[in-house]
Amino acid sequence: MKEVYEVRMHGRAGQGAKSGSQLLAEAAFKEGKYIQSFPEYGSERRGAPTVSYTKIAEKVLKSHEPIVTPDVVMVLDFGIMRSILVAAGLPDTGILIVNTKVCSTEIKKLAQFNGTLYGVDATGISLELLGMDTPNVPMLGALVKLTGIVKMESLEYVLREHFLPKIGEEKVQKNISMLRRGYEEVFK
Amino acid sequence: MPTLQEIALKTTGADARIVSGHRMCSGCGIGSIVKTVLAASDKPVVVVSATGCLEVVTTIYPFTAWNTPWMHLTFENAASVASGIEAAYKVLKRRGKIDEEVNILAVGGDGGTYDIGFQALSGALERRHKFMYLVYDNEGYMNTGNQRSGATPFGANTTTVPAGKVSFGKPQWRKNLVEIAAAHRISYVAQAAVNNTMDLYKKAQKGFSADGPAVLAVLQPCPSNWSFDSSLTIQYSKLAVETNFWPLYEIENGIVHINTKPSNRKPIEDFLKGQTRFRHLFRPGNEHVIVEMQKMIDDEWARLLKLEESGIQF
Amino acid sequence: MGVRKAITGAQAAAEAMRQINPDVVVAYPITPQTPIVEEFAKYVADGIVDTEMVPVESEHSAMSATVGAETAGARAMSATSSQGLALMWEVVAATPGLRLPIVMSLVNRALSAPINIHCDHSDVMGVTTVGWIQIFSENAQEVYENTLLAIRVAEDNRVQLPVMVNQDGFITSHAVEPVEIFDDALVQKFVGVRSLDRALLDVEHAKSVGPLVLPDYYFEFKRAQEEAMSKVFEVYHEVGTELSAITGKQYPFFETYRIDDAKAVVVVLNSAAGTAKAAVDAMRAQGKKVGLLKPILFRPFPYAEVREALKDIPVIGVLDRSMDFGACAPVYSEFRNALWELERRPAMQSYIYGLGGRDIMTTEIEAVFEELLSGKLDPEHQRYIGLRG
Amino acid sequence: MTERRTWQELELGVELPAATSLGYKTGGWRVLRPIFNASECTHCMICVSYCPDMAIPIAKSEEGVAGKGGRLFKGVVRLATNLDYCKGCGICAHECPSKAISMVREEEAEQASCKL
Repeated sequence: MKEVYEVRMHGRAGQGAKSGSQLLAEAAFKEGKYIQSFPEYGSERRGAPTVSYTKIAEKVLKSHEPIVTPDVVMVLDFGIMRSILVAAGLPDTGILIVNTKVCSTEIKKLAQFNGTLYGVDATGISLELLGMDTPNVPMLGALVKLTGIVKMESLEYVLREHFLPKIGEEKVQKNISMLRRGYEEVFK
Repeated sequence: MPTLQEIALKTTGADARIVSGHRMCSGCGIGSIVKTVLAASDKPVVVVSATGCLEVVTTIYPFTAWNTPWMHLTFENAASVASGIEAAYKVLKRRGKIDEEVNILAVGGDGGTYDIGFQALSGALERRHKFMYLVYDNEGYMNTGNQRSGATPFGANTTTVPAGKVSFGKPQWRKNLVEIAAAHRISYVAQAAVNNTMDLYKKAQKGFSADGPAVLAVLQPCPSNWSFDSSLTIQYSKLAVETNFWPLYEIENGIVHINTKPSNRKPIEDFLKGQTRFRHLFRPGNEHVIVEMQKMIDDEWARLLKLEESGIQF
Repeated sequence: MGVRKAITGAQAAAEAMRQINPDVVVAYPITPQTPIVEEFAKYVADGIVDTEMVPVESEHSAMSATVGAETAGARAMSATSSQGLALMWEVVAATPGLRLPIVMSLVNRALSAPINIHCDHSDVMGVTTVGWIQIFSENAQEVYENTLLAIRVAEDNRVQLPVMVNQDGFITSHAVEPVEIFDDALVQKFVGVRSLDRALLDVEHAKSVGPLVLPDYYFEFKRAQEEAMSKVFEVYHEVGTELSAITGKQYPFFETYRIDDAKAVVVVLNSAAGTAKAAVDAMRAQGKKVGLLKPILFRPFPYAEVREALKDIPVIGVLDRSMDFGACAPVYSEFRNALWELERRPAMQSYIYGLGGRDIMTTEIEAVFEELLSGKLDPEHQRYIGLRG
Repeated sequence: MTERRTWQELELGVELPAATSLGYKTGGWRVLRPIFNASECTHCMICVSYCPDMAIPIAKSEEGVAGKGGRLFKGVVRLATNLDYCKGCGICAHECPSKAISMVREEEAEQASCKL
């Protein structure tokens, strides 16, 4: 593993980029890693573009700078790629995961990315299971499948820990299903 | 009285005083409220915004959605800033430095009005500056994520007074800003809601043409923090009126007039349902909160009817 | 030549405001600023000025409405003291960023707690970092002239920043002294009228003032604000030269008094500088070579000029009328900063005096000079003048 | 992604010329897209008056446009939604008394329009 593994999530306020990056960090923390998770604070409105960062390392993270050369970029909203260069700083060896039904060349063109593109219909999964568009959880499942950066059990654990008091057991189960579906259904 | 078509012409296109490209949440009605109020002025409007949702989303440098003179200073002083603008307007006219007639509009959310801006508002009303104060009331500090304000209703779950094992949320009823404003003996105070465009427009017209200051309080259901689907903003506003949670009325030269009297008052549950901030009220053990809320709404409504009937000057 | 009147410092500020006849004055009364507001309100009531005066409900609203009026296009003024300044702090801090050339009288008074209505500089020293130009006045005459000067410096296109004109509470504001008031017509020609170039009420050119600025631009705005501050020196000099044509006085960044061959110099602001001059005279009469430096323009601070003026002085005592608890006193800090670059740095001693209106006597300043000349200094600690225990 | 100005290039004070937000396209925020069915529209202006994003353009039409029931509607008429600014909140669709607007997933709408 790289000294610091860096994941950048692009989404829209309300889609859960911030909580997604936090869940990922906490799962890694549970596995004994050093972590940082922080969003870029603007004046987020439901629907406005947001970006959130997760750093995972084997040693103490001292720097508080944002991620400029990520290992993975996750795009929670297809449309965001029209206004933001999501793959900025992502090397061709890096991983781009987009919430989409199909991996078209159009997406690679929009993202200006030459490496391997992965897709997962996270909106579809979340609408189907939860009836709401919260793509962050299925996207995390896809990330685990592709990188193994954290274990599924760790993510399931922190999901439960976070959401049980807020949304109850039934919805926690649905979120875990969403996570697994994302893991299973990610495609090239 | 203009038609919806004529209002539409004033709120859309090149002459509109607030334009597209603002970053309000999807489904936020503040845009509809502000464009309608601005359209109701027959003179150019100079606007001062308190810090809050409207200010933040309309002017993220280098973008501004305002197509009319606009300024922002801080959170609690929109009414004082308007006082200064009005003083400048009077003296610059008197001294022949400017000749155009204008209306002055101060806008704040409920935090900037009921709470931190309350003293400035009261001072400006007492001094009789000629301006209209518009409060878009989304019943809490929604710009920063649902903290309690003096306008938050009884029973609501907020982040600073959360519902919990021993709390049902906010234990106090909101303050009555309309009556407090009217107690300054100003000539026009009104309560409106985003769902009734014509009513809102008429009230804004009256406010702009009032002799002295006017206050217009408009309910603005917040899709993000009341947590309902963004398409339902107008529906929740309608329900607030139909349950008498938010009556549409005005106090003109001290005389109370109720604009809409729901023929079949809906139960308050109809308004509460589907809003995350009231979800806990439907759990066992909290039944009394809804009962109490209903009683308060009914009592207030009865009181308002009596005020209207009496014809006594407020 | 003007007319000599026996008036207080507060009245002198009001006299300047009468001649300026600003478009708008917004103020809330607070001891010891109140007589400025009262005096000016009387001018309004008698039709001597046709200013729009707004008697607001608090100092926070005073500065808010002043900013509203100034943004609208008016020339707007205000006045306050101590707790009033503290209450309006938020808006005071917002004003320079909007580049609004507001001129405000500040009648210096101690800050609570404990509550105290008398003079010290703890009010003004709490706002020296927010971007207002700060001018200090030794007496009523200087209050009057500095107020006129301030209007023109503030509104100059190279500057467009607010100015506080300071005077000592009670000592200056309430003491009657002879003040020469210059010809109305000449003064009015000098102050002119404020341009409407940036007026919000110019509805033909609608603009948005005071938007939200995120990390992508905020820093640049602050750098531009600093640039405006750096232009103050040349503008102050030019405007001062113009005012000299009316008054016959000079308008330096600071005043030096008998320092040419001085072996020890005291630095002190406002009214105590007058007392220090009397002490210098008494010491000089005894053949002791001492002098005074009285800062006038404190923000921006004229570091280079101060360094040049003090480069040959072996011992300097700086007298502060406020403290920076747990750190060096504010005026002392600036002079230490200014003199750091010197090859032969002087010995320096920090003194605190006069808090909460404690009197400062000529004899006490003479004792300071004796101490400085004796070389018995303690640079690690500040000393206290007139303190028991 | 426009070039950002240096501090020397900023305007005096923190001031902006009017209506610059027209250069900020909020249409990209949409998850759902309103599909306007002109043949069901009565041009009542309810959607226009509610639209919080001023994203429904209108025009004065003397010759009139065909709307609900094949009727010709003259005067102020609504045009197709301006997708540059529409955030897809769905208020128009929900409030339309004639059900002339439906909301579809943006990605599907885009693919459908590509096929067309």
